[in-house]
Amino acid sequence: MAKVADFRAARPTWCPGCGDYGVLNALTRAVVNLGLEPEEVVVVSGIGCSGKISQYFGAYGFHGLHGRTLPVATGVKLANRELTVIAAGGDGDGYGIGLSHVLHAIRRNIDITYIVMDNHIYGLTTGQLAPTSDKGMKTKTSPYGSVEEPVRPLELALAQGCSFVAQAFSGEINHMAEVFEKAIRHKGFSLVNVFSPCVTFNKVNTYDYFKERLVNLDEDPNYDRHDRHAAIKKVLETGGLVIGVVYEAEKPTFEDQLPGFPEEGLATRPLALNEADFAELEKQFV
Amino acid sequence: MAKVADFRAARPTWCPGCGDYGVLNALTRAVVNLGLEPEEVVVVSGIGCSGKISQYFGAYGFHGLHGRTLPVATGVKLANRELTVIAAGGDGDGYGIGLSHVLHAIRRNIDITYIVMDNHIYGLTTGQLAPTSDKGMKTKTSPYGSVEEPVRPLELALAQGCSFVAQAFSGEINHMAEVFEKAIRHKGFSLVNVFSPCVTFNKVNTYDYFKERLVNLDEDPNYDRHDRHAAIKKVLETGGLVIGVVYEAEKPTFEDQLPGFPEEGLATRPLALNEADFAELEKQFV
Amino acid sequence: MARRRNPRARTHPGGGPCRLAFSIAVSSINLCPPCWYTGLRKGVKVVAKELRHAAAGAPRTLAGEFNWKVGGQQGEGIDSTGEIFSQTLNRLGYYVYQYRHFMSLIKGGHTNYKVRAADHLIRHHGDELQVLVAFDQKTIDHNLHELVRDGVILYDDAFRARVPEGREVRLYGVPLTRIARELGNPIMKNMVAVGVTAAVVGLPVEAFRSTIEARFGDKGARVVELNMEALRRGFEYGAEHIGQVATLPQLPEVRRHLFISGNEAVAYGALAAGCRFLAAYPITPATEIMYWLIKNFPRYGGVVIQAEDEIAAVNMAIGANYAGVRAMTSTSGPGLSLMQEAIGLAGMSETPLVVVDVMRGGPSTGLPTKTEQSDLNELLYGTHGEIPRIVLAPATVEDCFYLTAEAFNLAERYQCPVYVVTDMSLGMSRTSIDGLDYSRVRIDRGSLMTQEELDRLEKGAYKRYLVTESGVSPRAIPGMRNGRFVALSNEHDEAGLEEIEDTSTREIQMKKRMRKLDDLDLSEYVDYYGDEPAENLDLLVVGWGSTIGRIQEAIEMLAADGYRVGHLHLRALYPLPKAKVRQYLAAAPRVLVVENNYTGQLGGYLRREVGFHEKLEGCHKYNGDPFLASEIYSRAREVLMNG
Amino acid sequence: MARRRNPRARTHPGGGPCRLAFSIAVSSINLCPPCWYTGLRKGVKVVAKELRHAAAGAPRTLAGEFNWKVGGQQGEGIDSTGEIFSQTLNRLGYYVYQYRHFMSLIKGGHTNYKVRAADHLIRHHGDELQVLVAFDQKTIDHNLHELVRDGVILYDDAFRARVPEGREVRLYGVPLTRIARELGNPIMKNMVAVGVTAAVVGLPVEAFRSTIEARFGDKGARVVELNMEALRRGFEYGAEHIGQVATLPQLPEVRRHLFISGNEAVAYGALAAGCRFLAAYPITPATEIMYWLIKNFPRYGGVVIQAEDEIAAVNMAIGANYAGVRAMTSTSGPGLSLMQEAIGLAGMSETPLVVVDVMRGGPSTGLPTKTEQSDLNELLYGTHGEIPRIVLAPATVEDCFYLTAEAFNLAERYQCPVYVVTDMSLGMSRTSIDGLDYSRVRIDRGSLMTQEELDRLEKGAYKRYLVTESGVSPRAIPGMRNGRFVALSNEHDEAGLEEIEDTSTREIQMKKRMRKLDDLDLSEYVDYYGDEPAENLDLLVVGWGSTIGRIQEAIEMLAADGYRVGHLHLRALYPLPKAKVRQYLAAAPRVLVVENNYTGQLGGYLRREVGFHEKLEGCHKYNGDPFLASEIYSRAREVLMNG
Ligand SMILES: Cc1ncc(C[n+]2csc(CCOP(=O)(O)OP(=O)(O)O)c2C)c(N)n1
Ligand SMILES: Cc1ncc(C[n+]2csc(CCOP(=O)(O)OP(=O)(O)O)c2C)c(N)n1
Ligand code: SF4
Ligand code: SF4
Ligand SMILES: [Mg+2]
Ligand SMILES: [Mg+2]
Repeated sequence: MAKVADFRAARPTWCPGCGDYGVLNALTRAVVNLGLEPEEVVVVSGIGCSGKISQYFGAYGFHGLHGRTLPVATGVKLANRELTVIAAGGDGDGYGIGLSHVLHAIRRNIDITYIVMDNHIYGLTTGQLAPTSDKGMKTKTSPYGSVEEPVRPLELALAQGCSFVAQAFSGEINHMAEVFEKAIRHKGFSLVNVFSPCVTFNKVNTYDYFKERLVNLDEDPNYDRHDRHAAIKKVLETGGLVIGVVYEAEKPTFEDQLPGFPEEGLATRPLALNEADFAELEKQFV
Repeated sequence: MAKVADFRAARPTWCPGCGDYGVLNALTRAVVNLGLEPEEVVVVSGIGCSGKISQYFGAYGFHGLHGRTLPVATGVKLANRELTVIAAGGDGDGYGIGLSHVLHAIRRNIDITYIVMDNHIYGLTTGQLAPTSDKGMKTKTSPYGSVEEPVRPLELALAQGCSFVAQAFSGEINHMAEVFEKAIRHKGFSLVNVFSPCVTFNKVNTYDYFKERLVNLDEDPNYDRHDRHAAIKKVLETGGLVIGVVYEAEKPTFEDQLPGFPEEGLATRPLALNEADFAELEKQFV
Repeated sequence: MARRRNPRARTHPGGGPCRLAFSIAVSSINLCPPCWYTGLRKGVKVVAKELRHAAAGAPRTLAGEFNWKVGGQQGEGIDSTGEIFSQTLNRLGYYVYQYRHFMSLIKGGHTNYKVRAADHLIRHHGDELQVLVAFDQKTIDHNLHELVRDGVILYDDAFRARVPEGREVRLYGVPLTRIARELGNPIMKNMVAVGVTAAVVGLPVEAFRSTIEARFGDKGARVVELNMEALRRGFEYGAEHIGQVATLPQLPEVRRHLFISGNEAVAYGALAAGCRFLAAYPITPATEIMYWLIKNFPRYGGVVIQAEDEIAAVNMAIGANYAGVRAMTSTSGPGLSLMQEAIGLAGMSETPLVVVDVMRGGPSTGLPTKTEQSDLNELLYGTHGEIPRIVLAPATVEDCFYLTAEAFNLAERYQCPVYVVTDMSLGMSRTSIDGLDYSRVRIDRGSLMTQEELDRLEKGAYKRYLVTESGVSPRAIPGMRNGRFVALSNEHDEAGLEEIEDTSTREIQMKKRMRKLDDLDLSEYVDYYGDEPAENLDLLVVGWGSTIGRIQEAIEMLAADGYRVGHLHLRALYPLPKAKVRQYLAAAPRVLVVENNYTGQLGGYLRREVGFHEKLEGCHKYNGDPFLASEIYSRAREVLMNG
Repeated sequence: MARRRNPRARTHPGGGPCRLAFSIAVSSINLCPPCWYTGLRKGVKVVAKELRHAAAGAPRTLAGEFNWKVGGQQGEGIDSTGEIFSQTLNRLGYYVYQYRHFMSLIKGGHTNYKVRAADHLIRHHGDELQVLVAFDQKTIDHNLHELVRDGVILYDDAFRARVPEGREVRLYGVPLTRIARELGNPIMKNMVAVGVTAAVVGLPVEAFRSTIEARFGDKGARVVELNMEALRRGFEYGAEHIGQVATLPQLPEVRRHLFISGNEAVAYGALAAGCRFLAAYPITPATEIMYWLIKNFPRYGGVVIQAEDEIAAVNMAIGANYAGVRAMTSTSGPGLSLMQEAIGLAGMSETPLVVVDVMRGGPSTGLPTKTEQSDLNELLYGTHGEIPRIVLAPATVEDCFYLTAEAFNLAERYQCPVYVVTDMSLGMSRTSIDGLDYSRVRIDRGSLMTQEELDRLEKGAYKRYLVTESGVSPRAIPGMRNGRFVALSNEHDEAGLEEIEDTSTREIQMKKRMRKLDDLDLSEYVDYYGDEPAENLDLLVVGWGSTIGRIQEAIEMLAADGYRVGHLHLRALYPLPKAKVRQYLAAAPRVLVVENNYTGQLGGYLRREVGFHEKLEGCHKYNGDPFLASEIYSRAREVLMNG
């Protein structure tokens, strides 16, 4: 059984205090708790400070293009269903350039866990407006305060029927590790939006900002996370400032419903066709 | 005052009975009722049978790329705020390749009316699965029935706080014309999803299919279309099979909030800088 | 690929207004469309500079083939008419080539379906027409120029057919719709037309049964019989009122042919190569590749995923390749342009990737249902920065099968993007071929680490981007113990574990990636067709992709005029086999580069790679239709005359 | 652009291990990195084939300039240190060129900020270094090779500085952090370092006041004074413990300079040209263009919109241009690749479009913060199908202003996409220039319909794509009466009202679009710098974009060795002024094409367009750093020797 140390990799270049350290830490704990071995896990990441996580997490990694995290992760999972596929990226990567891919991945419900390190800012490009930045947020590209409404990840995911919607906070690493574990264990597409403060460029949505506001649904006994409508209502009431599992539903995965799609990974199957196969296939053209 | 005949243009090549004729008809009536002149209107369209509407509607037109209807329309409106800008395209154009642009346009709330001719199929490419196709729908690319959940336009628009959300049906042209009129009159981003049956490739979601199921909210006296939560609830209850104005809210438009953004169209302003301007600007570099 | 000399000379492709609307854009002088080509082919009077070679040989008349076309409005069943006739001719043993002309709309407009049947292998839809079946006047107006002098027009007498004065044509009005109505459904008019055709060419109705059963069998015997009845009614009418007015060629010895399109052959080749993953977005003219794999993958465990757009599709294919499956995407021009960033990702992360581009008329949305060879520049030079890439260009449906299969080997051997580029005319035209040699399909997965090799390494010692002499590094597949690596879109070092930016590592890795192709010699994909060595030629014609059949038929016409013309056809475009190409271009006195585009993209590329700036003349067509042999012939004559 | 001969010869850019890590990828032989360049410049012993020209002239030492660099971890205020020092030097009247070396991360790693100040106009960050301010050991290790033999290192004595044996260096530990702590904030160490620098070069502290006030003024007088105090403390320490160890060059006569970067000049030129719309997505190294227009547009009614991605951005710009506003988008490689489909839309719909590409190290995500000239292929050949396009390549910050302004005229005159391509080194480096001649900024909106002209036309008679001799059709702007048209991405006819697919219309419109550029002669953007006509040269160096300064300084070094070397610089790349380029390439005996990429993209393009395959040699650098003059000099010497 792998231990936390087995998942150690390159030293992160994140700023000291960056929320992404917490995500790396919690993800490592979650996979260890689930008894996963490094070679069974693939972390597909986008471009941003957040996107560097595939280099710092001791599993197979794919550091792809800005916004294309989920299409690559989709290909990996369909190629080898035996892999545990984690997609991870920033709020710009996911809800800006990659927003369409998120919603279409939700529609397919492929068994992938998607972690968004939502710091409400573009960190790596040094502080521009992000899709999740609060309206009125002053940044290098919105010096007079932004005029756009922020993207609402939880509401969109619930609207599109995402089968596992959760939120976590880098300031509560233990809870985040539990949420990650549930998300990975969930069969189907899991979205975990993580409030992961950028201590360098976002002086508004700080650790304290979230500490003062977040409500932990996992500690609310009469919150039914299987009722989509109740979930939507809760998110509206709290303005989305919740952590814990917001909604969870059993839904068949894409790969389970595909006609003729084998249980074992495609990558491990024989490739060549034999004479009989060719003879059969040729009939279509005669 | 322009008449319907003033908006006549090239003869449509749509199949006889196609729902898009109704959309063209209703849109013409709406602009005439609003007293708009042909030169004051621009129809920006995407690629699909639906996307040909810019050729058949007698105003300025822009027949752009598949999925990029709203970015072009955004540029047109910001260039000349005095134009009435209508974006129009299909369900593949809008909710497939163009889904991210729809949600980001909603966030900006630019004064554009976006009409989606939703026929739940890819018509022009002769019958592949569309993002709105019902789950289990048999098409040329889903011969065993699709396994993906359909995109839910109304729920997504409401989740993202769209300031005007409505639906219409090509089988009720008068009502559709009224909805279009309200949408165009609404100051901000208006989404009108139109059930516009494809009689050639979609034998499931036909005129009859919708006639039997649609509920007209405009005829429901105690439906409050200013309550977003009530709207979400109604859409969930009806599975989205409603027509009429689903939700409406007064929200400041992008162009109204932009610092220094002039009332009159940019296109009509002088371009050249004078000596004093250059002297002032140069100071930054000394 | 021995080609029987064509005994019957070719008759002029069409009298009447000179409709040979193609351009001769010569890099030097800009000739107007070839109005100078006025006379009828037989006694052709070429109003051009004095011919150096007298027009020797018998007048060219078409021998050993029959050309038929049905036309009408889209949505009226024109395609099924053509498919039934062509499939039947193929089953009977003829070599058939079919070409669909259609518009970017669903109902109305004009569409036609050409069927050429011959006693020998053909790779061209044919310059001319013996029998035209017209369901409306537009079909006559649009296709009359192709009809041979005393050609036959069978028209549905539901409309009054008009033919220009003085045009020698045998015109027969046939009550196609009336007969169809009697059978209960006007759409049956198509099957009636096939019946009439059978009569005029002397084919028995029963010859069609197997095709009808294959097509309508699953809809029940009643439907099969209804269609057979429509055939019979048409046949009877034809036999009674028209009689046999055209003759099919002799049946070839080898009668069992595969009747397969470029798109189907690409998909079949991919399956044969062990590809088990296609991610794609529908786009004309590439969508058939999706259909074929959707139909055939399930038996072999493969998966087709319809992505939300082309950027998602190509990134899904990259993810699947990274995870060890042979994966591809297929698209046309607009999708190719959307994929350029991801092509760079495959190049930098050294992840295998096969991308099929079925070219169509550009630019932008352009001519969605028409053919063109105008994506070469983007295939060769697309994406920012520099990466190794391979570009294969099948010329025939057999190539579509073999080259697609080989593309998967090359992608894994060189761990880079491999393009397979065809076009609408090759992709969507079914051709009868003698068969496919499945023994030629090898599976070579290139440099893969085995679990044993990884187990022997120290923990964490595996280097994904190991700097080797060849530049190719052994690849671990996710799931293998001790094979951890991060596929990186940023610059990186040998270990492949994190972004590295220092200058010397950058140089080492850049050289490593770029030298991977140094040992790849694709000269076997450059073929010379000619009885004489290049230096003895009057002219060398150079082409790539779908023009191969048109060029070969034009060369036959030129040979009949006494010219010695050779043909160099490029099936691989990058890395260009420079030595072999240079050898032929240097030897030949004149060179004509034939390509379906405006700017002469292959001509420009050859100038860049091997020179011969002055020697290379262009024969360019860019109006959306495939080349006719006579168009290449005319341009070649002009180049020959300018000496 | 007369350049004063440089009295002091150039000292070797650095002893110790030969760090001149650049490659000499000669198309023929593949030399290893120039280890042969071993000796110190003064008594240089070039271990290469015998020099044909003896090294005549005084040993090259740097005259009339001072080179300073500050380095440390990112996020420690290194940039502000450099900015304050460079801005002050510019204000004092020196010609300054600053270059930022930074990594694709936020905190840590290594970053440095080079400031070169001279008594003459300079367009290169300089091969060498006199004073290095090091906040950590990494800064010494990374930059020592640049330090002249008896160069000065001021290091923060918070760490123990190590310098390799036998390396003649004047090393001074300075309590930068300690002094800063005394002032209450360790980050003040940067200002203290500037103070020490002032002392060692003999600059009074008050010289910095105007810069400090400009920078911190809005934060209140207290902050200004705190910074001045830090300067003073540093100055006092420097004066007392080190004294003046370097001298600034004489002040030039013309002292009022603009200190402006390529990105700022591009944005400024756009505003000057009447551009009032920028849609863009943040990407290094292009984001400053957004910042400058966000800051300056509001006064002139312009709008900047941060799009959700680059595809949205370029389509927004197309929509705004269509609606009559001069609109642009700006990006780097990854965004350029995402925009290729939309480039085709602008070409086919004949909608003006200006796209700025600030190139960075590729491929794929590549080297986000480094410089390269490796997007030329995609700029010239990107998008499927064929369209007219224009590619301008500013070489200097003045060009960035003038050529961007002209790009808007060209986009509206030719109604097609116009690229303005710079790179990270030109875009993000501020340079002192004497000024800008605003009278050169013309606004020519090309062929626009007026309302009067439209009123004179019959109702609906306006033809957006009217076939004219020039190929350019007068453009109506939405909002104008009787000007209705549909901008179409499909093929269309003159009227511009609907999709048209027939072959003859297609040909006419294709020729119309493609002949638009026939009358565009960009030869004024090809400049020859040389005292001799090309035929008398020993060597012609050809370059484009940001290499202009490096090439000119290398040529001075070669001239000092007695070689006659000319310089052809291309500021326009498409349509290529072939006649002018051919004239120089033909005349010169040897040609060296200098470019920051691996495959020699300009070299390949020149071979394609004008030939000279054998004559063109390459000087390629692709490790992420801009060229040093000595690297071009060494490669040139080698080509001269192989003569
Ligand atoms: C196609 C493309 N566009 C833009 C960029 C530049 N870029 C790099 S990171 C980034 C945004 C990062 O923000 P986010 O995704 O929120 O991640 P964070 O840095 O905040 O963790 C951008 C725009 C890119 N690499 N590729
Ligand atoms: C980038 C790109 N991908 C694919 C296509 C091919 N294509 C044309 S129309 C269409 C879909 C049409 O469906 P929809 O948007 O629903 O419009 P409809 O025809 O149903 O009205 C597609 C995929 C294209 N033109 N461009
Ligand atoms: S800039 Fe922000 S997001 Fe990036 S590493 Fe630093 S704290 Fe984290
Ligand atoms: S195919 Fe469908 S959507 Fe297209 S025109 Fe015909 S009915 Fe309308
Ligand atoms: Mg972020
Ligand atoms: Mg549709």
